[in-house]
Amino acid sequence: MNPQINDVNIQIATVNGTGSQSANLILMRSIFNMGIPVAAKNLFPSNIAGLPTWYTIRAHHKGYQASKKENDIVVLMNTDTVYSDIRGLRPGAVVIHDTGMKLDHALREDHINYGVPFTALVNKATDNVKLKKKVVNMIYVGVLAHLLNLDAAAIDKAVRKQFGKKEKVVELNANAIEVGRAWAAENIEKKDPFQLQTMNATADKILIEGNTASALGALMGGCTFLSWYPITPSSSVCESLISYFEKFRHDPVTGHNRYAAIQAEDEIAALGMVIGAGWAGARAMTATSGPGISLMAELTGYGYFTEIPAVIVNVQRMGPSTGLPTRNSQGDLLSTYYLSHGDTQHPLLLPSSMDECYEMGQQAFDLAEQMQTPVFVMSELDLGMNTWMTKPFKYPDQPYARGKVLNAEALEKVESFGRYADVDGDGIPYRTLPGTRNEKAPYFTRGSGHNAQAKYSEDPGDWEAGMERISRKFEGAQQWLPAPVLTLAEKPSEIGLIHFGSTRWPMEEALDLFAEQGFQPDSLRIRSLPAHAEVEEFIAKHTHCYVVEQNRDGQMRSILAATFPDLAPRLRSICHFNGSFLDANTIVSAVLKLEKGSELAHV
Amino acid sequence: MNPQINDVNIQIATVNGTGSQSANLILMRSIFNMGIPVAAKNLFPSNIAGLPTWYTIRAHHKGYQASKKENDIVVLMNTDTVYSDIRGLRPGAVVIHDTGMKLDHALREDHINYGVPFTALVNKATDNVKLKKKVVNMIYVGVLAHLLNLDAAAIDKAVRKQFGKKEKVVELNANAIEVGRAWAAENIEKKDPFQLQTMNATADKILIEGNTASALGALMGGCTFLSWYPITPSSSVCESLISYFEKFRHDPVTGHNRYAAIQAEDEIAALGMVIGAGWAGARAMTATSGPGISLMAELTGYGYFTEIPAVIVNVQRMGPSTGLPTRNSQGDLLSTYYLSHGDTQHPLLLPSSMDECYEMGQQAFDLAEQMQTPVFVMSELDLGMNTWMTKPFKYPDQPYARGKVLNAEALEKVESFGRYADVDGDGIPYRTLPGTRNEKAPYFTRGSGHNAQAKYSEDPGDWEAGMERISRKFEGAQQWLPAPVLTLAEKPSEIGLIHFGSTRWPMEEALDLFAEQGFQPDSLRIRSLPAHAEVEEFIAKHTHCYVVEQNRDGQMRSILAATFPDLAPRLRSICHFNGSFLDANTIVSAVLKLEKGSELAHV
Amino acid sequence: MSDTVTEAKPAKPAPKTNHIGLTREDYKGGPTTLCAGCGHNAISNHIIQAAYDAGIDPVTLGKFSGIGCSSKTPAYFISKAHAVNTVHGRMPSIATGALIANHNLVGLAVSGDGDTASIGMGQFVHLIRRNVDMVYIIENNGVYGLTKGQFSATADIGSVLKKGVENPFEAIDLCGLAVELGCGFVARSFSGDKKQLVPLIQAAFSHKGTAVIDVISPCVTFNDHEGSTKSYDFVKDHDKPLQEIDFIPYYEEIDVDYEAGNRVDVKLHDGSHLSLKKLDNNYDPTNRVEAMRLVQESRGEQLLLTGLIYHNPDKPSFEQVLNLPETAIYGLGESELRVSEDQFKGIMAGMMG
Amino acid sequence: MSDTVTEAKPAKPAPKTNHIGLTREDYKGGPTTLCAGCGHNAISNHIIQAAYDAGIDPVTLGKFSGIGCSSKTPAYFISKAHAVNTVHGRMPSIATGALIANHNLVGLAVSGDGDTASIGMGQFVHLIRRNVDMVYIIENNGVYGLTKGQFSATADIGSVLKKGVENPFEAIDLCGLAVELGCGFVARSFSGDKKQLVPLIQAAFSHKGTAVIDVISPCVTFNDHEGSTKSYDFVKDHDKPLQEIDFIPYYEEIDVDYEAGNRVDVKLHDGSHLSLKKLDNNYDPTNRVEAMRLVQESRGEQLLLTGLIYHNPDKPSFEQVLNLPETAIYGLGESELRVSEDQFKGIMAGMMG
Ligand SMILES: Cc1ncc(C[n+]2csc(CCOP(=O)(O)OP(=O)(O)O)c2C)c(N)n1
Ligand SMILES: Cc1ncc(C[n+]2csc(CCOP(=O)(O)OP(=O)(O)O)c2C)c(N)n1
Ligand code: SF4
Ligand code: SF4
Ligand SMILES: [Mg+2]
Ligand SMILES: [Mg+2]
Repeated sequence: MNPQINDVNIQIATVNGTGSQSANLILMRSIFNMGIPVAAKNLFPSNIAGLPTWYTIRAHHKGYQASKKENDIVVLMNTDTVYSDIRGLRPGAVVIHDTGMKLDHALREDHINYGVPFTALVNKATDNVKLKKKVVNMIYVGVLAHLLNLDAAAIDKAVRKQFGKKEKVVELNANAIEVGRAWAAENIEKKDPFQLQTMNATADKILIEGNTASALGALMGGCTFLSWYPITPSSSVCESLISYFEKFRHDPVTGHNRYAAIQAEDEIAALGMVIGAGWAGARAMTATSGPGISLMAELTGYGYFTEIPAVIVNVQRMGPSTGLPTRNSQGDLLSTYYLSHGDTQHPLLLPSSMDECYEMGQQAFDLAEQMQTPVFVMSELDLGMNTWMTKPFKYPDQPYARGKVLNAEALEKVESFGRYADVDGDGIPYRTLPGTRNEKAPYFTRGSGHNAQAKYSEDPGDWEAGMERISRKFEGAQQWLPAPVLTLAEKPSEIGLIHFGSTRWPMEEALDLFAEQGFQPDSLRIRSLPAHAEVEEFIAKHTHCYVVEQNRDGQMRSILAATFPDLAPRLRSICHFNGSFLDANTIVSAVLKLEKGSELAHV
Repeated sequence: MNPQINDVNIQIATVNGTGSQSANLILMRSIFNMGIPVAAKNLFPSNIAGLPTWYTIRAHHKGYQASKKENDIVVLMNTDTVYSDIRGLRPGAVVIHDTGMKLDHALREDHINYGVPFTALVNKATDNVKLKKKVVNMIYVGVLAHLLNLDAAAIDKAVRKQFGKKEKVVELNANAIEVGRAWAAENIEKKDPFQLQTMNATADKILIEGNTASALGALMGGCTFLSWYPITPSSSVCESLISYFEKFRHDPVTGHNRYAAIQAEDEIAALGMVIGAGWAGARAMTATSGPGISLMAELTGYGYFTEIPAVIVNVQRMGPSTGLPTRNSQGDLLSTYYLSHGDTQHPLLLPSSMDECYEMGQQAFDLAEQMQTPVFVMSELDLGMNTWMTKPFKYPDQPYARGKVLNAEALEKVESFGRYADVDGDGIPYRTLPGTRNEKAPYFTRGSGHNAQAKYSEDPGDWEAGMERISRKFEGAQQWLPAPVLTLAEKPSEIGLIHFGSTRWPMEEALDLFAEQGFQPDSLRIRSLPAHAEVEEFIAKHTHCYVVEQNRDGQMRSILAATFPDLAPRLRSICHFNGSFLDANTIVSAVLKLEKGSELAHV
Repeated sequence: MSDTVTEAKPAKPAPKTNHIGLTREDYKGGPTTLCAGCGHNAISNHIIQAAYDAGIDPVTLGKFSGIGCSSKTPAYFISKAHAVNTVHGRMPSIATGALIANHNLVGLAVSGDGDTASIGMGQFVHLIRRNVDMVYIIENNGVYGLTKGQFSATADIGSVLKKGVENPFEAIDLCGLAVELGCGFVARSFSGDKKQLVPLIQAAFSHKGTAVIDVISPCVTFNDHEGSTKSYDFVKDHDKPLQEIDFIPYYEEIDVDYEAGNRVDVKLHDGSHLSLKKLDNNYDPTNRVEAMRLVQESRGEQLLLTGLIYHNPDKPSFEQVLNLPETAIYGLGESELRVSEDQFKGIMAGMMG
Repeated sequence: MSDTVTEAKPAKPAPKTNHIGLTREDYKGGPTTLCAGCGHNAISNHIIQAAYDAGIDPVTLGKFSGIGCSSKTPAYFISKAHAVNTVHGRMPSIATGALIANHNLVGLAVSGDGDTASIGMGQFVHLIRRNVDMVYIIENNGVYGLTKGQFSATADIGSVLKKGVENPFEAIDLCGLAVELGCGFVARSFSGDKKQLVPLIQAAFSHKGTAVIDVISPCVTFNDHEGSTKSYDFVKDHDKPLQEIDFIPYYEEIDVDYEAGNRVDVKLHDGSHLSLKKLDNNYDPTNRVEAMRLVQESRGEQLLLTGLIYHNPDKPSFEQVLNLPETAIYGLGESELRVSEDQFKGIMAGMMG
């Protein structure tokens, strides 16, 4: 048996609310501390405690961040799911189970089974009955430490990171890990090939969740106003931002806050407040998920038509309706793009990485103020709530782009001010903020028909001109939206792959897998809508393109078909929509099946 | 000067809230009573009293129902708009003005100007100071009666229709008309060519507004539950339906009502009640317009995913936002079609006529119950609030199609019941109603993930299967949706025109105009979405198709491009979106401009 | 399995049944997925008990809820009834629709404080205004449990979250609000007080119109610590019961001893009675002005008034206002609904010239 | 026109100005598009008068409204102020955002009974809960004027529409509700009562926190007939003023004669005073329990209580709760906001292994 080094996919099956999260983080961090790239995916239920949860840690020398369907090692801590956990496992995989569970009839001979007497071991680790439920999870960390050859210092660092200055807690848990490790060293005869060896691939890296990155983006983007209504999986964007606010925007001397964070009574109110704040000149945002987006429909159209900046982070979860609040999806594209009645269309930013959650988290404010319109950042649960490895973020080197605002001074110099006049021919009007001390400043904002002077108008010409100007504004402003990222194959290819958001990671891995099979398509990652001309060019250069996305209806494909109708026949849809994190093999097999009519990869 | 017989377009410019509506209806009905086809368009402001209003009556022997941009006769009753009313008028048109207005410097010599001393005449007609403001409008009816040679009996009938049994009112108004007529006969020297002559084209016709037709459809479609929130231009759907309910569903003996009509606190509640009632088994509906549709987003997705029947009539007005509440639009297609987060898509019915408002008003209930999903009837202000001439409606000859409901008896016979099980392979599950006395009946309805048994499930397989089944349901159920209507040119044509809704009328007229110019495209009127295979066939049979629609963004074109991507390159957009009622010339000139690069018709 | 008895088993005692012949088992629900110790679980049990005691027929019951831990609970009681778990904050409208479409249903709604007092405030107010005939239980823990413990609008001013955040806003008092809005049945209780809550729920079933019961229901995971005013400890210390409550269903003889002056008898719509033993005050739950005063005063004193706060049996319920026929409208078909061909022709004729 | 005076004109008397040197003209708005005689038009005039009298600087004023005839009115007064005419029922949230982003603005909101009590109920309640510093005037006519006269939720039970329809629901009493919710300034008035309404609006400007004024404002087109309880005639007949009201602005010496026992002096946040001459009762507007009682009792008697119903100056306003700095947050730039590079590196470092 050849050792398989620095390439292992470990899944821990637990019950939520039992404290396994600490153990899982320690395990992941320990690997990371050994310089080995890790990726973690948390598959948790939509309740608070007592239901099945799966935490998967993938360590891979190449740094793959995507989920992998096949587990190499499973740790079975949840009685309710052992059967299906075992059933789904490939031959040769490792099963770590509790000898107390009496699973003999379920265990399979084609697996490598390691029974661990968890109860006996946790009894060794602590006498405190209350703590045992939590501490038992450290035992499997210890067992894995032995099996995979985890570095002791790396573990120690991870434990300290997890429990900080609570020395007693550190000790207790470190000890429990040691109990597990020692027991395994003594009792387990290693029959599996999985091993970890120190590398140097993580020294300059951080571990972060996308929602924290989004919050950091908002902080650095000059957001001063947050209004939100809790909803999974977006809540932690707001909660993180509030923590940053409290830390960096609170003046301990005066007791004043250079921010306002408001928990609204619902999403309608949340967006209403954001629009009000944007109207008054603040950089304002909210974050929400599907149901919240639906509730924001009316006010989004209001913002679009009155041309008020607003930033809305949509951390997408699986819909329709309440759907699967803790499962990933890219299913809100169409409804968000066309959100609200009448002719409307909104800029969507499509982050794919921690970096982009951060960067777009800043940029959204520039865009909203430059374009004077609500801007949506379409994050995803996968990005937002999983821990990702990434390079540290760049400290911003640009001032905020605050768009066309006329202050009292500037108003002095202009002959007249019309809120919706297209002075510069770019479709973008000037605005003034309430409180501006100049008699030209005041205007009347309304969602009903208005002319260039913001006066009420039902005149067909005024209406048409206003709506055309808004179209023009969008066309011109597209230059500011993040351009797509092109990955060209070594040789010219006739086939293109189009993707966006979290699909980036399985796609990058899929490209490697394709290459192994001698298939080398080009690929393009879309980073914003409306789609850039580069997207059109890309499609035009390929006989056909697969649009790979995580929804049922091929929503990106629909938008591209509507945007570039002449190229629509070249678009083919690959849709993944069961809520599981997308993996490379699923893409590979779907593409190859369509491409060659044959299924090459096992999915 | 050749007389122009039974082809005249008369516009009355007034101030709203001044009672001119009665005069205008009498004028229109008088023409109708002479057997001459009429069409009326009311362009009114979004306030209650005091702003400009234009009422246009078109009498045309061919029965054209579309608006015509060029007026033949204008009656200037509004001081505020006289200048622009005159400015917009073609040479040779007739201007009827109040000599009291002192317009000499505004009147143009290329018009035929008839000055009428309205004040003097109304003083003759009544002494009652309060009534004069209203009665003065009858004077212009009288003047026009003389000018156009209106039949006295026809007028008399119209006056009686308007004022019913209020004999004194009838007398007063009839007398005022006579005052106007007599004065005109004596003082006006007719210089214009417009004349009306009795025909026999209206004997079997009715005059009705689309919202009344929709209400009648709901009544005949077995609607028992209405919940609504007032909004222009949809309110009169509900108000008419309530009148019908009161008349036909109130049992005077018991005092009971075989209906429930509820004024909700907003549109969210309105749809919530409808969904609740639909869940309980009632045929339930609401009617609203743009802002209401946006507010209904979340619950529409809930209805889609829980598969509860609901009927929503969207009488479209100009958006985005509050927009122009009293102007026509077809601007809600995209947002309604994709309404709500996640993968959703809803059946849209697209009535074009009074007949279809009525028929689809019924059919929507069958569809909603058969498909178990919210169904939208996309009416328009033009249809809903204007008076149209049409054939009397057909009394229904079919029972209600109530879809798959298992009652206690039926449940006895089945082995098991799973609310979301695809027993018949058509994607449509069975449902049971609360109160059903059978122990298999109860199930738990939820907008969160569920399996075929309606049990809570986060299982990826359950989710995927459920969502795929819903797709299948939509595919299969399309057979029930109204098919498109094809109008073939005499000779095979390479060019197709695609349209829907109120565009039908200017399009039919445009086809006549095209023919006059030797251009004979085929045309197809779409009557529902998702689009039928016939739409695909039509596009496929033409080198290119113009999609003519009343919105800025070519929303129908976008939907068709997304639905039939292979044919998308053949679609070209013609968009009218200034809120004015679309006329044939606008279509003709837009098509010909694109078609031949030359502008043939004056718009 | 065949009918043949193969082996003689010792005869089990027949399970106890209620007056419609059902066992308590017939009212059970699925297994809870809430946290162990959550107040909501206790309330589910009290609902089961009350429905069993009252002899509610599960077939005629409709269960309604919004979104939240609390709103999940209808899955954990009375599975033999139809249920709708709606969207967040909009349950009142869906319940209204269902209960008007089929007014023979008995409506039982469970909501949370977030679901009712935050996003659902508008619909809650209008539900009461319409007086839809239903029981509306708020499982009030002062936080959003399901989204991990943010303050809700019923959190008391000054109460503190686990991580130390203090609530700066005056609480919305759903009972005070309901009384102000003229709700005909307003009660407050505590998830831990089975003795008080079960008869209150029974009485609510017997009330015609909207019956609001605000039940303090501690969230053990996010709001049961010191500094919380919705914790088990705090509630136990600040509970001020208005009355001792007995419920006498319509199908039982009234055999309670009326100690004159010490008890108030509240007659309910269906003929049942609540017998209220007054505690240390002379509280009359039918006096709206007094009810309001007491609610306000106890609020000032940080006391948690529990019991029947206000009762007015005379307000017509929504179905009465709508004059619905005996056959619920959902059940009407062509024969009852369709306008005759003659009538239809009449309508058409009216639209001719 | 040049500056040169070409012809001697008789010197016009300089127009009267208020204490910030503006004329009444400076507070005017565009021409109304409402019906002649509409109560809302009168209120616009009273707002102009009050703002002029109070010396509100239009530059610092923000006007807010929803959708409805009433909500159109901000276009008809004080054109020199910025304004947002929002969407139906959601003005409170937009005003909240604007007034927190720039808390130096003076907030003045106008809404309708439909806009506030129907679709806007949720936001109205939560606005009060947060105590956003603003004046909130409801132009209450009991109907939806702009959609042609349907009943609103403030229509009284038994009141009748023109076409004969009778309202079966108890009215939502926005003042009762506001008091129950702890609003610190609750008043009611009548569009026709300039003498009462102008000082109330002035006082509302001087209050720190949400000041609600419910103004009965007859809709002459749809709700001014017999059978209406919001008609000019009905209101005149049923008006029960609580007090005679004088407003003494902070910049004027108090020179009102305090007839002890007959007048109550209400001190407002900015130092202004309301001097209330008690009428036939001994009403104390600072007693919340009493306020509630009176509101309820007068409701029972079909009396329209007008005047200052409740006042509590001590509740912190939302901007105070949020501890906003003197420079409003909208005005902060990179220098005040941006975390330093070192701090940023610290954040990054904390996320390393
Ligand atoms: C429109 C919408 N917004 C937000 C959410 C997220 N959400 C789910 S439950 C909940 C709060 C529930 O609080 P409460 O009603 O008090 O119930 P509890 O969990 O405390 O019992 C929220 C905000 C949602 N499901 N839908
Ligand atoms: C979401 C939405 N629903 C409905 C409407 C239609 N609408 C406009 S004004 C109005 C009612 C206004 O009533 P109120 O606030 O009392 O104002 P009033 O006209 O009586 O002054 C309604 C329902 C709308 N504009 N938006
Ligand atoms: S989180 Fe709180 S409310 Fe939710 S189940 Fe757990 S204890 Fe109950
Ligand atoms: S309809 Fe009524 S509320 Fe509207 S402007 Fe006219 S009188 Fe005023
Ligand atoms: Mg709660
Ligand atoms: Mg009103």
